[in-house]
Amino acid sequence: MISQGLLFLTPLFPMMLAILACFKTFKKNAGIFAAIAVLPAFLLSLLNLGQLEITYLSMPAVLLGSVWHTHPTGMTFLLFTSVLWFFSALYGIGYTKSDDKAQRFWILWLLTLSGNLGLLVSADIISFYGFFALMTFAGYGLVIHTGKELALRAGRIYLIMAVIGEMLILTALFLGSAATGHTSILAQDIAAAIPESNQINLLLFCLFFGFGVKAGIPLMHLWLPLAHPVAPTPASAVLSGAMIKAGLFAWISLLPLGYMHSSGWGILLIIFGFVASFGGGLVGMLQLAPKAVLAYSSISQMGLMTVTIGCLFLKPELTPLVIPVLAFFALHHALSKGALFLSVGINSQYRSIPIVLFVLGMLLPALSLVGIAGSGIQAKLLLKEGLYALYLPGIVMSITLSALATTGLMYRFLWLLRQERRESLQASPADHWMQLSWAGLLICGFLAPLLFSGNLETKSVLQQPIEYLGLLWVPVIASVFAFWFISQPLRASVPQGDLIVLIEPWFSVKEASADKKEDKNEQKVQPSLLNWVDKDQQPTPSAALEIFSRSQVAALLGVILLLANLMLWIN
Amino acid sequence: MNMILSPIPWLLVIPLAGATLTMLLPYHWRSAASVVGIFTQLMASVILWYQVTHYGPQFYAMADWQAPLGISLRADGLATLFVLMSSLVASACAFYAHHYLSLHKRANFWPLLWFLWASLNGIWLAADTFNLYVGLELLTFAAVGLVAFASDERSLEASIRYLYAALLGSMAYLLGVALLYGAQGTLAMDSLAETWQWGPTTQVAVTLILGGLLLKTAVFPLHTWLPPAHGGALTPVSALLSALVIKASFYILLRFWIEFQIYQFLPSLSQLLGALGAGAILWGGWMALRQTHLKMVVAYSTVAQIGYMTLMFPLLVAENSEASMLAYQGGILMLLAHAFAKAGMFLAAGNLIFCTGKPDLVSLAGMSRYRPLNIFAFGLAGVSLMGLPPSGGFNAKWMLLQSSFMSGQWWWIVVLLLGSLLSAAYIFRVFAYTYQETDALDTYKRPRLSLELIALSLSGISILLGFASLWPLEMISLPGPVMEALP
Amino acid sequence: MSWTDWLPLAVLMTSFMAATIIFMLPEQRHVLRSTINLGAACIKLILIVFLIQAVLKQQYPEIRLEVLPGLELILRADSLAILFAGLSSVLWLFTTLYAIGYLENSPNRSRFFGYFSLCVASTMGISLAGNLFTFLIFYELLTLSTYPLVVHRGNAASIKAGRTYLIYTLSGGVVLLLGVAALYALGGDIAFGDIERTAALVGTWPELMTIIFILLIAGLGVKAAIFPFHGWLPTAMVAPAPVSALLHAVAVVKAGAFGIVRVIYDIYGIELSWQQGFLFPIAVLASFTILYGSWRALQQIDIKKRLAYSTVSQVSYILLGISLFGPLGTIGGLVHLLHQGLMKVTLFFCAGNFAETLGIHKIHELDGVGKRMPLTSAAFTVGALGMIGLPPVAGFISKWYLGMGALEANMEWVIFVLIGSSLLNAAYFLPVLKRIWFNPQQGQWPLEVINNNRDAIPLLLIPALVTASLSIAAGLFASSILSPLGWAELITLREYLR
Amino acid sequence: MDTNLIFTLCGVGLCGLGFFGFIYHRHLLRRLIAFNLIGNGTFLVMVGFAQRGQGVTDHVIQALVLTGIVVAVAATALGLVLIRRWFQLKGSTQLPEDDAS
Repeated sequence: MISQGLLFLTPLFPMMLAILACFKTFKKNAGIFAAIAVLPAFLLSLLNLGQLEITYLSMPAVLLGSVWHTHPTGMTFLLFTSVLWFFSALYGIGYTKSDDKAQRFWILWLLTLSGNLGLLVSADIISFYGFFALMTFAGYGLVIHTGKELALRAGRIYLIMAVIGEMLILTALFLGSAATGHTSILAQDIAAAIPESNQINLLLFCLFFGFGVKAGIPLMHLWLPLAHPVAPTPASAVLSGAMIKAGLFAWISLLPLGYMHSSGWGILLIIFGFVASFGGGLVGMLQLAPKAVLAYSSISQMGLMTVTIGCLFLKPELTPLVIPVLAFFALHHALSKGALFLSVGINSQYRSIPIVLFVLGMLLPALSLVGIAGSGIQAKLLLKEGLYALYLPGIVMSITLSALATTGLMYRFLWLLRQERRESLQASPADHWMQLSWAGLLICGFLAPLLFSGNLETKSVLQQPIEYLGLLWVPVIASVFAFWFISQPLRASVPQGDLIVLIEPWFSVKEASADKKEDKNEQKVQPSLLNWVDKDQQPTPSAALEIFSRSQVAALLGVILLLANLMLWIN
Repeated sequence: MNMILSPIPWLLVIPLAGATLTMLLPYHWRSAASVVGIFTQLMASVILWYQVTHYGPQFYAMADWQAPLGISLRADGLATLFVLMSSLVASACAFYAHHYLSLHKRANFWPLLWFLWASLNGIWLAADTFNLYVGLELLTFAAVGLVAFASDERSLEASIRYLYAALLGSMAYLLGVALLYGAQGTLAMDSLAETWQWGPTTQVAVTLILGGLLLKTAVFPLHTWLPPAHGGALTPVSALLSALVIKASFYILLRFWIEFQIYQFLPSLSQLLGALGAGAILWGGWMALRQTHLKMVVAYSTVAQIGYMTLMFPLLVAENSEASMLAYQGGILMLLAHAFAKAGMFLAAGNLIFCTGKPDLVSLAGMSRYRPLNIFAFGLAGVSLMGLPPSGGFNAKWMLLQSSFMSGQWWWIVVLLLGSLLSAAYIFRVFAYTYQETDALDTYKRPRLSLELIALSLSGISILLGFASLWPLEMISLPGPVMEALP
Repeated sequence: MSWTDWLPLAVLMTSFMAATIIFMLPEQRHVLRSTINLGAACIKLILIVFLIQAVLKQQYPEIRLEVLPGLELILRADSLAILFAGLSSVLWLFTTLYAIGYLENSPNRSRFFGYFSLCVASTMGISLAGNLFTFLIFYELLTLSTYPLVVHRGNAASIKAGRTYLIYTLSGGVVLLLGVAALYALGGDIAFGDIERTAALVGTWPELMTIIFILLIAGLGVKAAIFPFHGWLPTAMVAPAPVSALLHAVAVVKAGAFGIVRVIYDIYGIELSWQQGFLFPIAVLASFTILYGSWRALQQIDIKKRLAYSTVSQVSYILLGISLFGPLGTIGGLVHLLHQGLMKVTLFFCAGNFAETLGIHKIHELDGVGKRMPLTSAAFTVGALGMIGLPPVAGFISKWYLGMGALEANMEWVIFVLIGSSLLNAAYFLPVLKRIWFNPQQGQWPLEVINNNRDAIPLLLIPALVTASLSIAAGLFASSILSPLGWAELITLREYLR
Repeated sequence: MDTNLIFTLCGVGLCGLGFFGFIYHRHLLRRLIAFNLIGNGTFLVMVGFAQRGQGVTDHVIQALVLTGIVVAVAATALGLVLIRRWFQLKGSTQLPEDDAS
């Protein structure tokens, strides 16, 4: 009963608060609303975490017969989602103190939240799709909140990609429901029926790429490095920490994991995953903005999860084992990445924080992400352990090596923050909301293996020192490289969103002809994928080589290793 | 049956007496006398209708003088329907004229109207071809007089043209009748039908009669006299002419065509008549579209509408009795609907011209805003003329369509449909003018409500016919000479 | 003859009587006129409720009048009729309410509301028609009664639009008349649902019956704004907003689409149409129209024009659904008849509100209007999202069933049409929403009405909000029995898959 | 060739002559006279062609011709009135040739 009530409130409570927040009376309280909005979800996830018994709430009159449930995987997702949204909201209260558009921000925040929570408890694809769309489109408002040119551009690309994604998803849902013989709209039935579909490849394609937009798989990621950085920091945190996981969650719910074996799809996913993982690292290291580095790091991390999903196509029988691990990995990433994003905002307040705590706070999530501290250890170890069972050592090796990319990214991130601190002449005043929420998220991230693992067996580091050493060596090697090039200024950078700059002029069909006149006045800048710091100086081939030999060497190494691994594994 | 019991003689006597009386009485009494006359006429028509529907066709010989020298009258379903129609339309127009015309004009209007009415009834009820001639001539005189009544140059010119055309038509008809008599030795319709024999003389006679009647009906291309006459006359006169007068010659044509079974012997002629009808529909519609004066639009619309009625001739084919029946019923219904719709439309147009004080279309701007009732009346009539449902015009068109389908003459379908598009074009063109908004305030004259209501009720009848078509159709299907002669 | 048999006539007469009385009323009697209008709308709603009850009990009230030998006017309430009649009467109430607010202090109200009621009377006639002849009569009557509304403003543009409207609809009417007359010539008076007789006719004259089918669909397609015949719809948007609502949502285009439903299901029969291969070309045509309309909508800078092209596209969804052989497609098509009405009427109400309150006509003038008119903007957003097909707005439900129907009929390519259209819908609606909510206001509003910085006046606002809520409710509670979807399913079960 | 035929032929000739005059002339009076010619021709045809009984005059036809003559006279009178009025108004004896159609 309680569970059902909470289930009902999980998406609706934020929505009701969103409506309340529209009124002028509650203008001041909107931030508080955003914080308390996650309560039902949080309670629900705590109540049901690790429980095998699933509570259903079915509403036959709603939509096409909505069913909401407390799925174990969903509960893990719900947990970190609610935690992350909670702290981000608190952070946001401080962040938006002097923002005159705060009310709109919070309304959209609540709506996005409602969508994000709702999709995690939906058992039927219709409400799932609805909440997914709600999250996507309300999220647009968060992305362009500042209203600046950059944000608008990012928003436009976000929207285009999102709509394309939505359409692919809709196609997949059509085909999926048809695969059940038009009898069911429950995600689990569809996942089970997909192998029988006569459009199976199209279906899988649409599912993979449709949700891949959210999950930032290569080619579908174009919006992500643009949108995550330009959003207000709390929104970036939830975008990169929680909402990005919606794609993963959808894959877990809808892909026929455990129902079919397909080496083709398996390999495809694995390739995409590794390209994301290493490519994201490579490009991320050539970024100029700290949040963009984090965004690429998200792409990179999501790549690992994609690889894991791909592996399940190869060994379907491992699904029950691996899925909880994957969920835990997602939890770890969400909390760590959220903390990292929040620390971008804290960065300028370093004066008001004891230096030890500040350094610790900055380092901890980064180390966690690399996999050598906090929840990262358990996550990585569990993942590897799960994948060892696949008897695909190449993949495990590659995952280990991906820490290379992560380490590089984290160095780059911390370096950029340091630059920022140096360049800014005066520090911002302390804001307790922001600092407290940052700290809270850090602690949660650190304690996650203890608090939030549910019935997943997590062993402490002390119980498995050797494995821990296995995690250490790659970051150590990477550190050596990193120390070598960290003092060198970057000679080249990749624009945020990489490929998008090539595509953008090509398909930017602007709305209607009214805008055409404005366009003509703009100077057309030839877009290029690599921007040289010194524009006048044409890079000689040797200079280009030099750049690669110095700063990007780690990433290059990673790519080579990846290729080597692939060869090994294919043989 | 003696004179007192039968309404047939009254239908002739009352209008003739009315004509004489109203000529003699002082001005102020003429209207009162006419009102009495109108009511007795209406009553007589209704009684006739009752008798015909209950006791079958009625025959009557004036003063018991039997044919061939006497005037014999007969009332079958068709004739009764026309009597009723003319009674209704003529009374409406009479009341309209009473309110519309000045005292002086009104006083001189009455005798002409009564003559007109008498000759119409004479034609509807005539049982021999010569009486038809007399009726036609009388009708011409009355009509020409009415046209000239506006007493300006245009109407005078129109009336002279009308007179000459009508006289030529009458003479051709008379010559034809003379030849017929020479060939067949009788003038009575029924005995002519019985003894009918085709020969060179009969053919010449029929040709002459048809030509004369076509001229008088203003069938394309013999229509040129019509628009100036109908468009130039005073409003109630225009209504009478378009609604009733041209129907008279058409009625004779129809009687000849069916009762003497001309359609059986001259199928190519019927196709020719159809072609003329098609020409009328297209040309009349096209010309109506190009007029700048409201009443001329309506007058040309009459030219086009005559074309629709003419279309029934090719559809009366001997081989397909069902198609013929449909064509006959559809044609009559078309005629009936046109009578009411056109009368209503002319009266509404007259009201509009009265309001703006100008006869042209451009000055109609704002009418729809300030005089909506008239526009509504005009519109209702327009609906029937366009053949849009629900209206008598639509039902008629529907039956003609069905008949064309059944007899396999698809080309008339094309004509019918094109024609309705054309008529829609010219009628909505008028509407477009009335809907134009001007800055002008309501400085227009306001016709008396009774004038507006008369126009509206006539138009309304043409719409109601859409729902009550069965009633006139049953009427004309009562046993009678026409029904016997149909295949 | 039980008393329920008089209900269809009563439904028709309520608005017809209202029209007559309103025509007679002097221009200044505003209150009385509004009372009559709303009273008639409410009475009609109540009558419709009675009709729904009767139909649920499987009684089909019917009244007949013979107009020509062997030719009857039939008014009959079956479930399909109720679907359309219910939609029209609900929307009529709100559109009337809206129109009263919209036309406050403007001239010619007597005429406007008279024809307005007449228009609804003919729509009722169309929905309750029991045979093609009756349908035809009211179909033409609808053309006639909408013309004065289209040219209501009386300026050059609206008169031109009126002419275009007439050229299209009257030509369509003539083609339809030809088809109907030919069908009657072949088979006599065929009541809706008497598909066995048509089947026999098709057996005897297969070519002729195909030609007749084409004629009927082409004639009806003009009002339904199928591709080559859609030109009048965008032109007619110069009419006042309530009229646009009427054209786009309540009556006119719906009449066309409804007619096509009748022809395919109740004259030819779905199975026969399928066997004869009639459905596929319609599906192709509808698909093309869907994409074409959306594409053209993308190029418009005028709000109402964009909405108009959106209608072109959306109405073809209905046709698409019908042309998919199978119950799911049918449900999708039928339910979209209602859903599109609700959503499009909302959008037009809102467009009218923007125009009336701030003088906004062009899309680029919408910048920042969300702050100034939040409720109208919210309603607009609901409508737009519904058009794109996002749950829980009703548009999604239709799209879902259409997609399912396409797969059921083994026409996978239709999915891509749906997806492509949704993409285009998103492309032309989302930027508008962005302008409304996120762009800052650019300078002065074009023509602001002084109303203390409020949203539109209540009479304009409430209908928009109600229809917006209804379109959400229709989607959110789609599976309840009284929802449009429930009714569409009922029809499908009861009538077509007997 | 009996008298009846002569009458008939004369009548036809007169009709033709009248018709020609009616079409050819523009002067209104001439046209009216031409109309009278047609009328007279017609009456001749009636009297001549339609004689049925051998030698016995057919009184029916005589009655008809009588009526016809009366009607023709009335028509002529009406025409004269109109022409006179026209002459008073316009000072012309012709109709304007620009056809109104």
